[in-house]
Amino acid sequence: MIEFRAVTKRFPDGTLAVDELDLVIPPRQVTVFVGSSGSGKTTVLRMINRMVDPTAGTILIDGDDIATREPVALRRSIGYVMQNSGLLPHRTVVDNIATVPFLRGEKKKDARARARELMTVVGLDASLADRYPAQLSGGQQQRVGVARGLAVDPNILLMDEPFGAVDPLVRVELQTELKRLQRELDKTVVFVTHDIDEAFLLGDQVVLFKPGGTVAQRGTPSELLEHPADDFVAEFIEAGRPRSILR
Amino acid sequence: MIEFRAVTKRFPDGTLAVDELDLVIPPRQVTVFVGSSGSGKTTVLRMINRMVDPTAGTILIDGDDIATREPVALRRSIGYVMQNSGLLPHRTVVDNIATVPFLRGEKKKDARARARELMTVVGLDASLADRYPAQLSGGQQQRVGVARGLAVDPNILLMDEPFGAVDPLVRVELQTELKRLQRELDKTVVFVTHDIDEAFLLGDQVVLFKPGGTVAQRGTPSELLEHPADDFVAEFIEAGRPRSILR
Amino acid sequence: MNSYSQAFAWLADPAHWSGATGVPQRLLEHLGYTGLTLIVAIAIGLPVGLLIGHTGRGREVVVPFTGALRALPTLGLVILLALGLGIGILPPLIALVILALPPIIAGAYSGVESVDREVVDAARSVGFTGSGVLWQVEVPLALPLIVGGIRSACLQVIATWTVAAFLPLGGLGRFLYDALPNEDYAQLLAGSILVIVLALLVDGLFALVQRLVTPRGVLAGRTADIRTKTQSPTRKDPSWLAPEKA
Amino acid sequence: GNNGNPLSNDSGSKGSSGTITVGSAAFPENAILAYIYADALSDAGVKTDVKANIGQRDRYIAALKNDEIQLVPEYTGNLLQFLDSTSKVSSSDEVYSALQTAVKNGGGGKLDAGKAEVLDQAPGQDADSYNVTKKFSDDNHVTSLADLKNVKGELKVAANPEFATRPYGIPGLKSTYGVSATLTPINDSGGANTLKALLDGSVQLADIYSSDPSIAKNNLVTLADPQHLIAAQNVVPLISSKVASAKVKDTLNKVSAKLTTDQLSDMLKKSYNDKEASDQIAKEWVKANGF
Amino acid sequence: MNWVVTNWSQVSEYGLAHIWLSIPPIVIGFAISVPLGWVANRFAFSPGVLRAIRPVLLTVAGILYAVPSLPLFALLPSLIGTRILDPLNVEIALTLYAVALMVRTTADGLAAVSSDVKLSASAMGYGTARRFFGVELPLAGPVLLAGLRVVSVSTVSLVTIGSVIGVNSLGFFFIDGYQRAYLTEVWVGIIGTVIIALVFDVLLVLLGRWLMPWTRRQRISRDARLAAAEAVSA
Ligand SMILES: Nc1ncnc2c1ncn2[C@@H]1O[C@H](COP(=O)(O)OP(=O)(O)OP(=O)(O)O)[C@@H](O)[C@H]1O
Ligand SMILES: Nc1ncnc2c1ncn2[C@@H]1O[C@H](COP(=O)(O)OP(=O)(O)OP(=O)(O)O)[C@@H](O)[C@H]1O
Ligand SMILES: [Mg+2]
Ligand SMILES: [Mg+2]
Repeated sequence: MIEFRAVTKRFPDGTLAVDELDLVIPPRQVTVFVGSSGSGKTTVLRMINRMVDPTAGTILIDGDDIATREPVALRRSIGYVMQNSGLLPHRTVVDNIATVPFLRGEKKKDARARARELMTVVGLDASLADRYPAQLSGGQQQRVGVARGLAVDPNILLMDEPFGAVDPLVRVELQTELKRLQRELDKTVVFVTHDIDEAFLLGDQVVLFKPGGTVAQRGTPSELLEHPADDFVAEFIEAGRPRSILR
Repeated sequence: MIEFRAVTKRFPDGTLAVDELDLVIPPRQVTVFVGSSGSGKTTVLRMINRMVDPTAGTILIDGDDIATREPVALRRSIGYVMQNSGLLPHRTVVDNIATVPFLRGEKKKDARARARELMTVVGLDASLADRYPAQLSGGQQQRVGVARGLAVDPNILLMDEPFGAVDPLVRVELQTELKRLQRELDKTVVFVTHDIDEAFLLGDQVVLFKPGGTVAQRGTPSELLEHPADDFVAEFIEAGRPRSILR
Repeated sequence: MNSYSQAFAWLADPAHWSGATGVPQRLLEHLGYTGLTLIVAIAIGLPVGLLIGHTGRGREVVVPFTGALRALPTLGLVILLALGLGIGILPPLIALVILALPPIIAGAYSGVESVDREVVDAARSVGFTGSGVLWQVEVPLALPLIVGGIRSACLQVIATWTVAAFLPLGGLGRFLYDALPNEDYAQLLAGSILVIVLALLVDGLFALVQRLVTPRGVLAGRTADIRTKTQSPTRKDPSWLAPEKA
Repeated sequence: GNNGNPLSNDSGSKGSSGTITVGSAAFPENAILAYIYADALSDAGVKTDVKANIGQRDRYIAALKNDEIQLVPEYTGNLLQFLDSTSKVSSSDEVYSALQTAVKNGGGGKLDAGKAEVLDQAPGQDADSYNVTKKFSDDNHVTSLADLKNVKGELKVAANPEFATRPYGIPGLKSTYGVSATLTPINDSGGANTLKALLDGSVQLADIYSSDPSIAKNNLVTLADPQHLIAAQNVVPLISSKVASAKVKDTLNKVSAKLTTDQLSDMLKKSYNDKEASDQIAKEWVKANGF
Repeated sequence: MNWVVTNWSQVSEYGLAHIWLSIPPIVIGFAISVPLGWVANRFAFSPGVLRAIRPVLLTVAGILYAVPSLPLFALLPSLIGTRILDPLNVEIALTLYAVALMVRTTADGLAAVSSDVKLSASAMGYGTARRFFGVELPLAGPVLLAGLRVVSVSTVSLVTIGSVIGVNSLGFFFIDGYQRAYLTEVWVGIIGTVIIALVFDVLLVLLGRWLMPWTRRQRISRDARLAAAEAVSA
């Protein structure tokens, strides 16, 4: 369980990105952060692995204050997947997946073997192992990113708009794959998106952020859909609906 | 009316981008090209203003073969709006809008006055006139792009994923605005997108491209929706639908 | 250190500030030589660089060629030309033009190439002609890099004209060459200081010009901070931006 | 102490490990002589090493003082002027004995007193000389420096830049002969461009070494020097005393004995006309003269 | 040609001297520039005076580059107490020029490394030092290489000026050839210098391919291209 207690983040330039946030992220579920641009989703996500430290408030993982944890070690224990995959362009696919095991000082051979297994798990062909990221399609790169996030078998997986930059068809495929993976692996996943449809599709719990770094509403997809807390929530959900005759 | 007759485009590197395309784009309507990445939508669009010349086949505008038209003059008579707006970063908003009138040698003063009018038409505040593109939000930049496309009062307006890069909320706003504009101005609009929902929302006619540069189906939105020509069309439309409980 | 005070004493001596061998005269000569070299080098290098940048052609030939030009030792070139053409301004002028060409050409072509292809493509789409694209879009946006190339050429030319005083020429190098065999370290240092100060002033001037020619709209777009912002999805395949024809 | 003169740097003398480093000035004749000294010495079983092309006198003398080189071929008159600018003597023997004293005394600090010496001087001379074209000589009736007074119009001398301040240069011309001239500095020690400047009329006088074959080749007139403005310039080895063992002295004295002006001229012809490398010319000479 | 054959011992001696004189400035200059370039960027966004480090460093580098080489060679003994005939004078001066050229390139190259990649490296648990050597330095590699090639070529060509003060290289043939009015000899010096420069260049390119296998198969980013462009227009 991840818990935010009265967490505030003000950047040095004065931007108030997160304002007195109280939030509980239940374990072994997918929690999706959704909201428009600049509403603080990424900032909140990054506070979990201490890429950003809060200005005030505490964040607890399984009851321990993470401010006491060494950031580098903490990060190595949490999977992180981002938009545009953030792969290291100068390493091959296997070596990218095995990055964190390498960092932890595991034997190269073992780490690579496990990386190859993970490629199968995320649905990547073994023949791609020795390619460089630039030689893969966008969808394949994202899969590598996910595999890398899973490489150390973390309890927590943070995903920041992981499918934001891929084709709609590929996106559907990746979403389906993620749902399957989650059923198998049963991790605590925090997923950021600004697509309300994706949020409702993937999330056990959805947290809708308002500009200014506050939570507009939090709940299961059906709670949000049936009982929007205010006009903002209703409007945001409305914008995500198809407006064509598809509806 | 724009007419494609057996148009083929093979790029120097051998890529076959468009294959024997026959297509009629009716006047004073919005025709939307939709399809996945690399299916040749942009290439077909750019053949209309001779940014790309076909390898074989003819393209007619109102019955005249455009191969006989001088490309630069042709382009100045056709509005063009693209993703990321393609504004000139070193010119102010008014001057960007007045680019083509300037090129045509109109008086600076008149062109600027007209540019200011157009700013109102596309819903831009007059106070933004002397800003540079980099000082605008993405949505505002797109509006400037549209205004520039309209500056010479063209009969034809080509739009290549003009709203692809903006926030969902802003996107809705721009789409609504475009519908309003089209009702007012009554141009021949060719609009490219890879979002099927946007296609169905805006298009009087939708052309669905298949990878390899052929047309999978062409028709009104309801025709496509109710009578998909084949599995590809059905699947493509399906992928565009919300898969969450929103449906 | 003592040599510095001697050098400043040398500089303070009014006798060194007048006449045909005085500082002002030498300074003017030096500026004249430098200006002449730059004008010739710009007249040759700029069109070549702009053309390569604009058309994307000829790069394979010209880039290695300018690399080879850089390898030519200026001293050797000056001597070679002096032996061939005799003393006079021509040998060092040619040698220094050769020295100045690579940065000017590189500044021009890389400046033009650095202009966002999407902007160039958009300009063509709305009906700019080829030369319209070059002069109204590419050159204004490339100007900071173009001036940057000229700036570093100028620095090298100012510093290297001193070497050319190997020949019977004026310029600040005279102070150095005349000082070396005469053990006049005050003058040697003073001469060096003059060259450095001149180079700095000119460099500062260029920095200013570079700032002035940077389009305001480009300056406005620069952000100082690396944000956490994730970019909105953009197109992944910009291959169609490759100019089909120039 | 380092009183601001970069060349008076006397940081730590490198105890010479038995190798004698021969330096040379930056003109071919001097380099040839340096190689001759080195070759003759190594034939006599002394380890040698050559640092050619060091620069002008101030640099290699400083290097000698600094123990970076131990031996250098010199010219009596110019070296004396350098060490003692007040000296007025000009005949060969007077110059040589004055030079011995000057070197012993350290030449006003330019050398360390008692640490260096000159060995026997060679009969061969190679002095700076003022040259004019035959035509100029005929037109203006000039055969001697004294005649220059009567020449109308500007007089320009092509020479190395140091000519502007040396006593045998522009200042000496004025004080000894009352002739005002200006310098056109050309850094080739009387080489091709100096000659070219003289021949194409951009200067009227050129300082060219008397042994330079180009004087004869171009029919130049070397002006006489009745007032002995230019002192005798016999070739002489300047050496650090600590390496000047009996064997070394003996060998170098034998070399000097054979170095006549004609020999120097011959060697320069090989250099200037046949473009042989200095070390090559030296090797041939050493072999031919049986060392 | 004949002359080269008969004087081969001299040509090869000075050629080798040229090579040995050129290598240390290139290598040491590079080694010094990398930490300086890092420092320049490290504090680029810091508050207060630290922010000035980058412009100050780059300006000082600019000043260094404006110092003419000849007097620098001659004055170094008095400035740092080296011996007069010591090749070290030339080496130090050329190293300074190398640093002057290279610092800006390194700073630009490191700054051009995609912030996405740096961020994801941190997110996975790279520490600062490890991230620098494992991610930033290799990814700035192509830009550094472009800068290093310019440094290499200009160092090889500047070494010749040492001959004016008796630190001999192929530049000796310029002085000697000048005094003897012998064009062939000057040509030999020039061509020799160019050959050495080109060989160094080829070696650097090969070294780059070997060390950065990934660059063979992909385009470099726009930022990196820009930084490389700045490097070559120096
Ligand atoms: N390093 C920073 N310094 C200053 N302000 C920052 C920084 N990072 C983020 N911000 C600001 O904090 C606010 C929240 O940013 P954040 O990136 O968390 O939003 P987001 O919801 O992830 O947006 P997006 O959907 O665009 O990714 C924004 O206003 C942003 O500009
Ligand atoms: N200049 C070019 N040279 C070579 N191939 C090209 C060029 N431009 C486009 N192509 C190729 O032609 C095909 C069609 O490209 P096009 O840009 O028209 O597709 P699109 O449908 O617009 O894709 P997207 O949705 O990504 O914009 C692609 O395979 C593309 O790689
Ligand atoms: Mg974000
Ligand atoms: Mg497209």
